[in-house]
Amino acid sequence: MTGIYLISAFVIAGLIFANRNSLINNILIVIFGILQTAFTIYSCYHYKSTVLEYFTFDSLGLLLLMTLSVITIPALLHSYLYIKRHDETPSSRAIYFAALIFLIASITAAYLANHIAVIWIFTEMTTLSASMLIYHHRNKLALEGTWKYVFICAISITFVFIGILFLSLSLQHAGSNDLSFCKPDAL
Amino acid sequence: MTNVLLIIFIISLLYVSIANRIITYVRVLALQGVILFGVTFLQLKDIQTWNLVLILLETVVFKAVAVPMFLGYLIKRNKITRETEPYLPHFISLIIITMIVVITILLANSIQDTHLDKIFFIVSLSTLFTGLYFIASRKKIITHVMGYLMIENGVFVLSLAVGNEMPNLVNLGIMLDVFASVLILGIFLNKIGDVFKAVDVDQLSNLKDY
Amino acid sequence: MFLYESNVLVGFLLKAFAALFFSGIVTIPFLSARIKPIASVSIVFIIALLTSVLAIIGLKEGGIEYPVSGGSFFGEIPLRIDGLSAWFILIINFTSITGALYGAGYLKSTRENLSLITFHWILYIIFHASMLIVTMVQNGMAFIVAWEIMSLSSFMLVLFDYTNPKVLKAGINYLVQMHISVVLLTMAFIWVYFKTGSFDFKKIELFFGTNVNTWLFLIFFAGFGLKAGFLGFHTWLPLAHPAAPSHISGVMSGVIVKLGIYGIFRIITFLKADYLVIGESIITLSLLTGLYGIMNAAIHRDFKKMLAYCTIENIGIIGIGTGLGLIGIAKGQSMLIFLGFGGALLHVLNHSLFKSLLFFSAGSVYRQTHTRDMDKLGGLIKSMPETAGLFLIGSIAIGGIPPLNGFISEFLIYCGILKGISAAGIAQITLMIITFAAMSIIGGISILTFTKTFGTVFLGSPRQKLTSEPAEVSFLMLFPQYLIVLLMIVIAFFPGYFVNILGMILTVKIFPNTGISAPDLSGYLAVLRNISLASFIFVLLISLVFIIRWVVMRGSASKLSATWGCGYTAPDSRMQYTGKSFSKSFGKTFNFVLIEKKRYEEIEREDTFPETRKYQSFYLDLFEHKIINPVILIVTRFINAFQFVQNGKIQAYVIYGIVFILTIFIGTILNFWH
Amino acid sequence: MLSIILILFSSIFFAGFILRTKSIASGRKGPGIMQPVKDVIRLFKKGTIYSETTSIIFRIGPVIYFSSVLMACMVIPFGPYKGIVSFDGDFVFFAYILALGKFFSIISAMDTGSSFEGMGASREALFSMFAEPAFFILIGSFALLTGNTSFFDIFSTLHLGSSITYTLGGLAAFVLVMIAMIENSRMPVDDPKTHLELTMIHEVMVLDNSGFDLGLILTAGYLKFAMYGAIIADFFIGGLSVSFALPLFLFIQLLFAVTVGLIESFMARFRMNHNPQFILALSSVSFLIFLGVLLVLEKFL
Repeated sequence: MTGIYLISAFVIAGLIFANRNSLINNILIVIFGILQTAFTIYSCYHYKSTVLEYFTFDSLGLLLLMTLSVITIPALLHSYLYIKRHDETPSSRAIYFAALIFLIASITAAYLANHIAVIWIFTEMTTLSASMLIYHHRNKLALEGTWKYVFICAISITFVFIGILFLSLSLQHAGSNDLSFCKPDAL
Repeated sequence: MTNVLLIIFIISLLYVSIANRIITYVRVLALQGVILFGVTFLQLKDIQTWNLVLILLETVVFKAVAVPMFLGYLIKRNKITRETEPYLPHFISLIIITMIVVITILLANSIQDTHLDKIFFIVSLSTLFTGLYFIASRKKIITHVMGYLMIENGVFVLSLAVGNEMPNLVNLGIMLDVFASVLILGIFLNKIGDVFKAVDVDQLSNLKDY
Repeated sequence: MFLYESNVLVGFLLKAFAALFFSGIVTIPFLSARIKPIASVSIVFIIALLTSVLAIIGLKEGGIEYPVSGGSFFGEIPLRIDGLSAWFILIINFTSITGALYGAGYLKSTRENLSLITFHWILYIIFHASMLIVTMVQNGMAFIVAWEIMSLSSFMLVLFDYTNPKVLKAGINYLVQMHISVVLLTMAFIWVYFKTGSFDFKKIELFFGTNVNTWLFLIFFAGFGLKAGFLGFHTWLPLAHPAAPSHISGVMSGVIVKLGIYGIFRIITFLKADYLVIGESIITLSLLTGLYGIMNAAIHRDFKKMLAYCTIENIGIIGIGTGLGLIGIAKGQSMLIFLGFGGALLHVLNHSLFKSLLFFSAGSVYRQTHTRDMDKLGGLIKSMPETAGLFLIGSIAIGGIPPLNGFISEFLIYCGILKGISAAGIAQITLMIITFAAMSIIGGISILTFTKTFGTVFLGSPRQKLTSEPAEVSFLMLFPQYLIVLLMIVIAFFPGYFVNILGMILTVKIFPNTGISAPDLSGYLAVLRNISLASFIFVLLISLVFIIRWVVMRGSASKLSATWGCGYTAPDSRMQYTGKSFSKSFGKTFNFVLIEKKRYEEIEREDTFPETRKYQSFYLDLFEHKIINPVILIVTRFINAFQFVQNGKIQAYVIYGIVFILTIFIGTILNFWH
Repeated sequence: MLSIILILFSSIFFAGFILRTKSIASGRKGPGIMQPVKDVIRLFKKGTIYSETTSIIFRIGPVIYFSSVLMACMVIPFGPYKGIVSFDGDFVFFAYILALGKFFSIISAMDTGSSFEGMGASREALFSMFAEPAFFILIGSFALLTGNTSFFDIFSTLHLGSSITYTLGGLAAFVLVMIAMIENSRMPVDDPKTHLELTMIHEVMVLDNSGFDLGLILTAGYLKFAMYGAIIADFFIGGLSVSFALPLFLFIQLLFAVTVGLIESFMARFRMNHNPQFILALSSVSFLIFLGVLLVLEKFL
């Protein structure tokens, strides 16, 4: 299910990006909303199980995921209304929703990941998609905001990477080589 | 030999601290790419061949050639003036960077870890702080980007220190390099140069709390 | 320590000292104006002679102990003269004698103001005696009293020119800072008293043996450091030194400041632990002190202020030596201990010599020209050749340049650093190499400073017309300076003797406490012999080149002409490079330490024809203006909030009393205090 | 004793080689190798003109400057032979005796009361002050490496064996070449051959000197070059026997002279206010040599 969720979320994002029809767009958004909800419910039933080797439904992840899903629905709705009221062009609308869905899916994956490197990769992806969202208006202020966001995030991600390196060093010191949070058998 | 290369790497930091022209920064970044290529070649003996080839390609093609060329293109395209315009005089920059190196030496010594090659640690940490200092002390946005690239080089050096045991971390580092550089430079190329005519960071201060 | 409990000679000398001191103070006011200086100088001289004999006995026998009854208040005051005291006593005596001689000449023109002169000479004697007592007594309470007398008498000596408001301000600043020092020292002694039940210095050792060393040492260091002028504690020096008459500045800079060093040394001999951390912190602080002092010295144009900052620099060098010695104790390296402490103590002597020499010759310049601004002077070497020569010798010596004495002590410290490099952990190695570089840069800046001062004051042509034509000063003022130069040359060319004495002092004083056996000095004595040999060779070389020059140039023509002005036909003496311009680029390079302020009027749009304008540029002390003054400002503002309490109404004051009494009363009734 | 003879010998040709390199690089034939020496001899024979402003300082300045350089040369060893003066910590003496010469050359420039010479004097003091720590850190690092503290002991026990020590030797040679250039106020810092307004350090300090005194100052300059050349050579010939060391010494001196000539031909002078940071960069490079020494000594764990 996790794999299906991720793949379909990214596929939906891709479809929205490619599509220019407003009806199909809305349908896809609704599908994603349902998918997100369904996945949340699914994960609640698989508490403490590990899937695809790198994802674990642990309690912290679940809590955050539920919060995310609760926010997702009004966020999608609000985005829909906002885009509609501002008479956006189809292409900008497509980019907006694609980025939004991409962002939500990346956040979901980052919450559930149990390996620090995987989290790090998904965090980078959130940076990418969020910067697209910030640049939505394409004016001078938006550009400034995007630049600042991207630059600071890039530096912060670099620091996270340094942290991972240090962690791996100290793990070597302790005689281990594994960067995941919890062993599957510990659950 | 690795140590020699790394010492040259630190010299490049000192050189960059007193450089007057932006093009010198670009050249130093290219030089650092080449040095990293050499270090990778000498250091990563134990990993798989294709992985090593990937890393080597990344250092030599991406760090030593592509990014510097791209930067040079940016400077030309956006008509960035050639002076570096630091907030602080070069003299102080030099003192500060020397201090950074000295402090990292002392810091490195205080760490009791036999797994860590100290010279890698010193070089990467001083590069990291130098990059941060660059970002903090230079006026132009493009020099910020260069400071960031320098930080990445430093991180890459650190990842090489553990590269033999965990090659996937080096790969991650490369991913970070490509991702962030492309993102940042892409934004720069497409937008900032067009929208803001004179690219000083002072212009990017409209978003704040009033 | 060899005890000399009730030696007849020692007792006699001490009693003679006391008798002479009191009789001198009493008789001086009744002497005629002509005899006053002679009498005072001879009293200072005889006191110096008596105490020097004591010091030499102390050195020879390894220490004198002579308990004096201090009545019920002090209890028994032990007078101890060990090697360390003896070294400082000898330094104090030499500088005080030369200072008194120079002062007798310096004050000749102010003879009409009789009461002022009387006061001055009485204070000078008190000052000299109190300094000697400070180095002798080893009872905390008596020490503080002597210290206080010394501070007060030097304060009043600074105020010689009391009508000048600037002098008054500097004097008050000095007084306040010295009392902060006294408070800190009192705190430290009381702490020891509470822990051990005695004011005797020996009990400090007991304290250090049973408690954590760092904190008490820190208080002592702050107290003595204020006197010595370490960085952060230095702000009184550049104010007080220019304000005082030159012979007083010479003695103050040469000796009083060194008593701070004496105190720190004294406490170090009692230390029992934490040598490494204390040593490293002292080195770091001293490094900054040295750099800061000399950087400021390089830019100031008031030559006495310049000398004051230069004193701060030399304190830094002494501190570096002290820190090295402490690291040596921590690492158990006897050679490093010797080189560090020995270098520091020798530099104490050297600095007292060349700094008083410089202050004296600078004083001569001031006496003849009545200005301390070097940019108003120039070409004085023609009218005051001897003073110029003396100043030149002092400048070379203070830069630590061979073949003069400054090199010897700096060389010992350099050797100490080199010793320390090869045997410690990486943090110490790095600290050493930084110290090494900093010492060299200090040397470089001091060359810049003194070429600037000598060049602008004595060389070139006069920059301004002076009110009176300067002439060479009297022999009475020159004689003590020649005396100092003589001793300097002796130290420079025969350092082995002094190093031997230092070795003796350290062997008795430092090594027994630490359990480290004394080093074999023969290696370094050979090195020092080599240095003096090299100096001789150098002197010979110079004379040889001179002879060759004389022989070659005998036949050829030589003529006088105007300075080559690069084609400019109307040269003016005001076009010469000034002190300000000489150090301008230096000041600009280090503008993050040296704050330059400019005062001028901008040319307005209406000013069609520019009139004569004034442009002024001066430097501020970073610590005073960026750290101390803002803090004082904040404190003042906070305290000003309570101004309403002091409102000048008598009723309010009565009410305060009533409120206070009521509080006590009610509090007692309600049992607040139990 | 051998070392001072060698230094004197190479100083005769040094300036000639520099000039020849420069003229070849600019496509000219150039004067003979001995021309600078002939110039000096001609100056020795000439009469002198003194400024009316000057005092005794101006007359003794050049003599002391020259003697100090000669004295400093005496400290330098040659391979297996000690210098005339050699003791523990003699390099401190070396640096400070040079400082004495500088002191007198500066004040004798101040003695003329000329604005130009004051400017030169001020800059000479400033720049040589910045160059001091580079030299001290450099020699201090090698003292740490070899555990000895005199020039002779340092050089005779210095073994360049691994790649890192060669790097250190190369860096040290670079720093010393640059220090020599600064001490002589040559190319990257100052251009001795330009017009007066542009030549602002050493040459402008000696504007008023003439005849024998000027000859002494020029000779001292050549000696200084040969002296630094000898130090650089000593880094590489320390352990060798005389038959190898002697040609290598002369070769390194020649190489140094040619390098100086090439630098002067192909580099532009820095802006005056960029000089401090350049000179301080030398200290930072010396610091890296220190770091390298720490690596060689395996002080890092």
